[in-house]
Amino acid sequence: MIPASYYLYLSAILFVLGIIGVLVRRNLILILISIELMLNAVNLTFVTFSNYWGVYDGQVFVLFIMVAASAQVGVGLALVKTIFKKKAIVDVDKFNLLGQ
Amino acid sequence: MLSNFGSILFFLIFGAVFVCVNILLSRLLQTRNPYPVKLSVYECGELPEGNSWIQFNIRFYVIALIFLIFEVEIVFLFPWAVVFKDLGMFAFVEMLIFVGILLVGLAYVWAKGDLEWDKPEQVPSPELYRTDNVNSAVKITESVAS
Amino acid sequence: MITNAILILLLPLFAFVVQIFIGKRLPRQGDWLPTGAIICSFLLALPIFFDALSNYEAGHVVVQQSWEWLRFGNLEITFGIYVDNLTSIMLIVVTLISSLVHIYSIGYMQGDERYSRYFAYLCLFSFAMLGLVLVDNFFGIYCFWELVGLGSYLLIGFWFEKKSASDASKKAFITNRVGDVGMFAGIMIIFSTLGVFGFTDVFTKIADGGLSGTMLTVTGILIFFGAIGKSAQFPLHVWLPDAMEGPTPVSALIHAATMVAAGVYMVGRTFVIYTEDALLFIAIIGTITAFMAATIAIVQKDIKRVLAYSTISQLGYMMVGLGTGGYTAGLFHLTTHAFFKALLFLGSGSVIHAVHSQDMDDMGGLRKKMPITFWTFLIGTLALSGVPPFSGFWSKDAILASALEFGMNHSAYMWIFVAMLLSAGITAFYMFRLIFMTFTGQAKDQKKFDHAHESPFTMTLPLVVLAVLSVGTIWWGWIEHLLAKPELATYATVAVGAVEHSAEHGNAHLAHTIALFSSIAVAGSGILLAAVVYHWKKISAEAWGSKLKPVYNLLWNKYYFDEMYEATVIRATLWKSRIFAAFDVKIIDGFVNGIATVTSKFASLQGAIDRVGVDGMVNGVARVVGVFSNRLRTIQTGKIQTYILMALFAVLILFVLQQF
Amino acid sequence: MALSDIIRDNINSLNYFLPELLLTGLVLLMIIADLLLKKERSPWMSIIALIGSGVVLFAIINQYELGSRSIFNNMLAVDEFSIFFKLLFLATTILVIFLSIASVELSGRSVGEYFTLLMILTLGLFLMASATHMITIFIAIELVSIISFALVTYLKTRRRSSEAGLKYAIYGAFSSGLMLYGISILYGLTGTLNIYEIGEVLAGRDTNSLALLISVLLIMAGFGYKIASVPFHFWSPDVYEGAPTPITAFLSIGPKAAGFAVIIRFFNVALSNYDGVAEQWLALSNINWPQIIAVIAAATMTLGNLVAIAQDNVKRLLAYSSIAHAGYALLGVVVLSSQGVYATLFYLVVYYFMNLGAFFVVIIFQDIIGSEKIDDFKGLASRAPIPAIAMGVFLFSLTGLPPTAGFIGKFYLFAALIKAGPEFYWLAIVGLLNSVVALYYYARILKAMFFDKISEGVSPEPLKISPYYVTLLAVLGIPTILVGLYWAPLANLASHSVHFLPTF
Repeated sequence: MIPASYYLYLSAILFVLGIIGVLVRRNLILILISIELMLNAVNLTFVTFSNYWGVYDGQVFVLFIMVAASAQVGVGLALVKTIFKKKAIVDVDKFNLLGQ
Repeated sequence: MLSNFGSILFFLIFGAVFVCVNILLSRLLQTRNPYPVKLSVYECGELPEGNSWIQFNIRFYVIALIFLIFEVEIVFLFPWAVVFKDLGMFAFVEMLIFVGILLVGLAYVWAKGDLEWDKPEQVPSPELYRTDNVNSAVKITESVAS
Repeated sequence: MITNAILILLLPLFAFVVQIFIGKRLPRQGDWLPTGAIICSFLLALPIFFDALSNYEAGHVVVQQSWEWLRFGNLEITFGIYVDNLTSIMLIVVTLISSLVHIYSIGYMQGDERYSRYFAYLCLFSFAMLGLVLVDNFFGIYCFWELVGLGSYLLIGFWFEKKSASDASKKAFITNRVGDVGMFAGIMIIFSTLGVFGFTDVFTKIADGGLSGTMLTVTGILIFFGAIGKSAQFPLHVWLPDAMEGPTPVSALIHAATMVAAGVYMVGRTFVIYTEDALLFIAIIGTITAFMAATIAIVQKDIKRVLAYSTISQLGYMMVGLGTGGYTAGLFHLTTHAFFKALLFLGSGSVIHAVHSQDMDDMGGLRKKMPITFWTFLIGTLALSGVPPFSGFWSKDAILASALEFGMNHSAYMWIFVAMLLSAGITAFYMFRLIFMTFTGQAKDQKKFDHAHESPFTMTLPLVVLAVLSVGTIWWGWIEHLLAKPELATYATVAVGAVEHSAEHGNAHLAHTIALFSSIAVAGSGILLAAVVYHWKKISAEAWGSKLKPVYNLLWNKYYFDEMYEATVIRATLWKSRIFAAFDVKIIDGFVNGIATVTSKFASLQGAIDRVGVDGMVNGVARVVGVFSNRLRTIQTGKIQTYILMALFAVLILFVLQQF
Repeated sequence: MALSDIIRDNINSLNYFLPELLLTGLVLLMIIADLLLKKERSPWMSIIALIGSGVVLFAIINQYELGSRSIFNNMLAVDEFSIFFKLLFLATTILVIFLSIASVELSGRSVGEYFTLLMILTLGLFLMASATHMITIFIAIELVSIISFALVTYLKTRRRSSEAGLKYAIYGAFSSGLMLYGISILYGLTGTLNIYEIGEVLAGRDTNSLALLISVLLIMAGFGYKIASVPFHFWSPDVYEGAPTPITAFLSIGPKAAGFAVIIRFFNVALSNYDGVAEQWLALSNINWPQIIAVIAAATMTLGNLVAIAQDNVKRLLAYSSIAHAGYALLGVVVLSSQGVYATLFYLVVYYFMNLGAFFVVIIFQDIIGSEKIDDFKGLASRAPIPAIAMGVFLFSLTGLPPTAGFIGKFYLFAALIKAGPEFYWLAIVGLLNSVVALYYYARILKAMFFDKISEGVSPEPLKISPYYVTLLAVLGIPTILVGLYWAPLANLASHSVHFLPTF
């Protein structure tokens, strides 16, 4: 049996990779993907703990996270689309009309 | 005896070695004779035209988004379906309402015309084509023709 | 009755609100609205007053009702109305004088460009004062206390285009604040130890020993600080003469019925909390004030300034009355003084209105031109000088008797009585100096004299009414009952000290007789001296002035109080602010920009020091905040990834912080 | 529990869930109505929304009679606490609908979806107020977030609007990722997702305090994002500036108050023990979370106020000011007493009036003069006295000067803080200093409006303010003053609403 901690390590690594992706990527689509990576890391943790404690609410939570994530990404992509349609940029650094 | 991870490691190593050996073999055995047409992108015999990074029709995105939203709701339907027998009438009605709400959403999308294809075509902005790849592709075509 | 009490308070408030917003659009610029409101208040106050009058045993409470205002946990603050004898007479004084001032102002302020706003302020001021006398707790009195301060600020600085006026208003406000700090601290002590604000609750708890000894003395003195500021007692009296910059009716209102009376009223209201030591403190402050202000008044040339210093002096009298245990005497004087001082101010306003000058050197011989003004003014002067049978005589006599009795019981403090007696003589002297210089003799400035005329009806009517009220006989027989000292026996522990003052009744009768005759004597000699110097000109004032040059200078410069404050308080503040500003600029910029820029900043630092004025401190802080603000806003780059990075970093900091 | 019991509980719960069900029905009705009403600028959508809100209002008030209960197998709680918040949210929604009708900014767009989205957002807020399970908390927060993204970008043609929305979406998704990770760690520590059970487990067992700290910090990222507290506030100035102003007003109140509801419920139930005698909670021994929130509160107030000083755009200035106000309201959470919670609730109501009012005045001026810059507000008092005076009242209240409601609100907060003992005196001092700083920038707006001369080239003639605007201003302005003078009823409501399940 693979110990639960291994899954946790993996999920922590995935989570950190996701964070790094959000921070260093310049392409909006890739940032959204990185966030998905973070959420999937969370899913992994939930499933692991759910298994560990032998209760299922963790898995139920995963289902909800999946749905919410897709909704979030849906709105995010729609926004990217609106902006891209007006001006063909996907580079986040260009989005600085607002600030200070 | 190998532990669970040991076997995975074994497969990983085996797979890696297999791929490497094959690539190495082809390297050793191949003959090299590159010319432009051979290097050009293969598009089912058609002449390659423009950059692959062009803007797809906006409809693709809309459809994709709508698909994404509706598809993901299946995660609720699936667990319900598994224990449907035990849950009885209440859960059935609940799920009917849930699907009903989704249908209202679908109807909304439909009525708003976001599932239609026959809308005026979006004209992709010309600068998207003006890339080096386009030029090189044109050159390749010319060289093939000559 | 309760309805009356509430309406008395709300009518002026209502009038103020309406007047300030739409006053200008009303017919006659709305002057009738505040005037009508305050007259209605007066009429409503009458039944209350008669109720008090018809059962005037001590401690009679006409109306007392309170409502829950704020509940916090088990702490409950109520807000209510409390009308006893003292309040009822104060209501009459305030509403009556305020009504008269309103009426008088219709004539006086005619044609001013902010005519309607003036009435709004006047009304606000009256509202604040009425609230002050009606409210039933310390917290409320403090609120209205501040509101009175605000009203005075607005009114004194009413002609704010004049720099002197706006300076005076600021001075009044700031000086008052100094006193208020003490008062606030006192109230907080009461609240923190006793947990209640209501007067009756506080008094009962103090009687039960909830607060006693030195702490109670300190509390009393702190609360008295508020009165020092508001009633212009030494050493915070400096604002009052400057407050003459406001329109004259305002001076009358401030000096007679509202602002300065507030301090005395409060001491009267909270009389039972003062211990013997606190009362002694009050008496000493009062004596110093009374004597000092009276001497300054001798040399003033500005008619309103003479009256201003006489106000300070008389307020000192009231404090002495209260401080020496003469509760009735002090408050009686407050009442009579309110009327005759209002009369004098309005009279002087009438004179100023006629000759367009406040300098007595421009006046003279006005008696024939303005007979009504003269006769009423004379009555006021006689009252103030303490000539029988005018009202001032009775009340001042009572104070002198109280002081003498105190001195007999505590011979170390006999000087209080002597100083008061002397001041009474001086008062008579300077008041008649004023009369002689203004109304009799030859006109000194012929052009102005020719121009002078009797004032319109709206201005003379209040004068006549006030003059009638300044005749002493109408006060006979009831005032001492109405203003009978609170039953100190019920407040056993506190009262020990206070009762002692008047315990030995043996002296009382004797003191009264001595005081009666000596006060008549000094008043007479004062008047006589004034007549000799200024009417018959047997003695040259100028000659004596130059002979006693140092004394004259001292008095002319008002004991150098302003200069002293200038040299100490204001200078010190300035100096401190410079240091702070220097510190701020240096440290912050050094921190932010690093050592490389220190040299260049040093130059601008020196420039900054030069530029620092009175506002240095404020500006310094504002600048530092501004620098911070500008630095901080740059973290809002508009770039989403920077935001996320910073948020993560901050979480990390929180995490590290928690590890310690 | 047997399956049948669970199902029976769900069925029984429906009665208690009536306001939310009605709201859901209303949303569906509006979606359909939007399809049927062909005319784009039809006022019917707003009318339906308002009528629906009225019906929901009755349903909420009716909940007071039903009594407190935990519903759907402890997923949600119906108690005085949640009812209070629901009332607040519904009031916000109703007023924002009125503001939106008036707004010129939104007039170019089809409003059907707008109002529908607004009602969905309200549903999300309702769920946030009553959620007692990590799943419901998460879903409610996501529902609110996602709808907010859409509403912020509602002005598609304005690039600032879509840019703000995109930032909001990325930041939101990111912080909900952090929050979820925190929840998952907490789940790992306790083995349950129900906040009562989490509380019991944490109180009964000695858990790894380092893991607990990490999880609480990460969860706080999600909650802090909702209330826009430092350091999770970065989105808010940009979003507030870019969004249509009615939405800005909504975001600065609704989700913020909902965030407070969640924070109070989560921290007081899951991470503390209740001491019924002292009406006080005790933080768990192995995590000093009041300290964390105290630091966050202090930082939030200070940063919000300091940065506000440097702003030239009134909307942005108000954005920073609302950050600062979140800091003030957090003061009540820090002290862990029912008095603190009560002060926070009171403050939120007060904040509702004054903040909505201030934003509404901005809407008015923005519609008429087309600008949100302080410089363009110069001399407006003489051109439009009524909104200017109302603005004065709101800004006075925001500063916390008597006799306005803001003063009373702050008074309660500071009183609760002082009463909690010397541990938090420093926080009270920081708060008071901040109030002084706040005076400075609020006064800037007032100075521009009342004392500055009208700029060159701007005509000084009076602006026409429609009676509709004046009525709305009165609706917001009168309570701001009235509560400042007589707050006993509101205070009673707030103190009544401190009770939440099941600790009481």
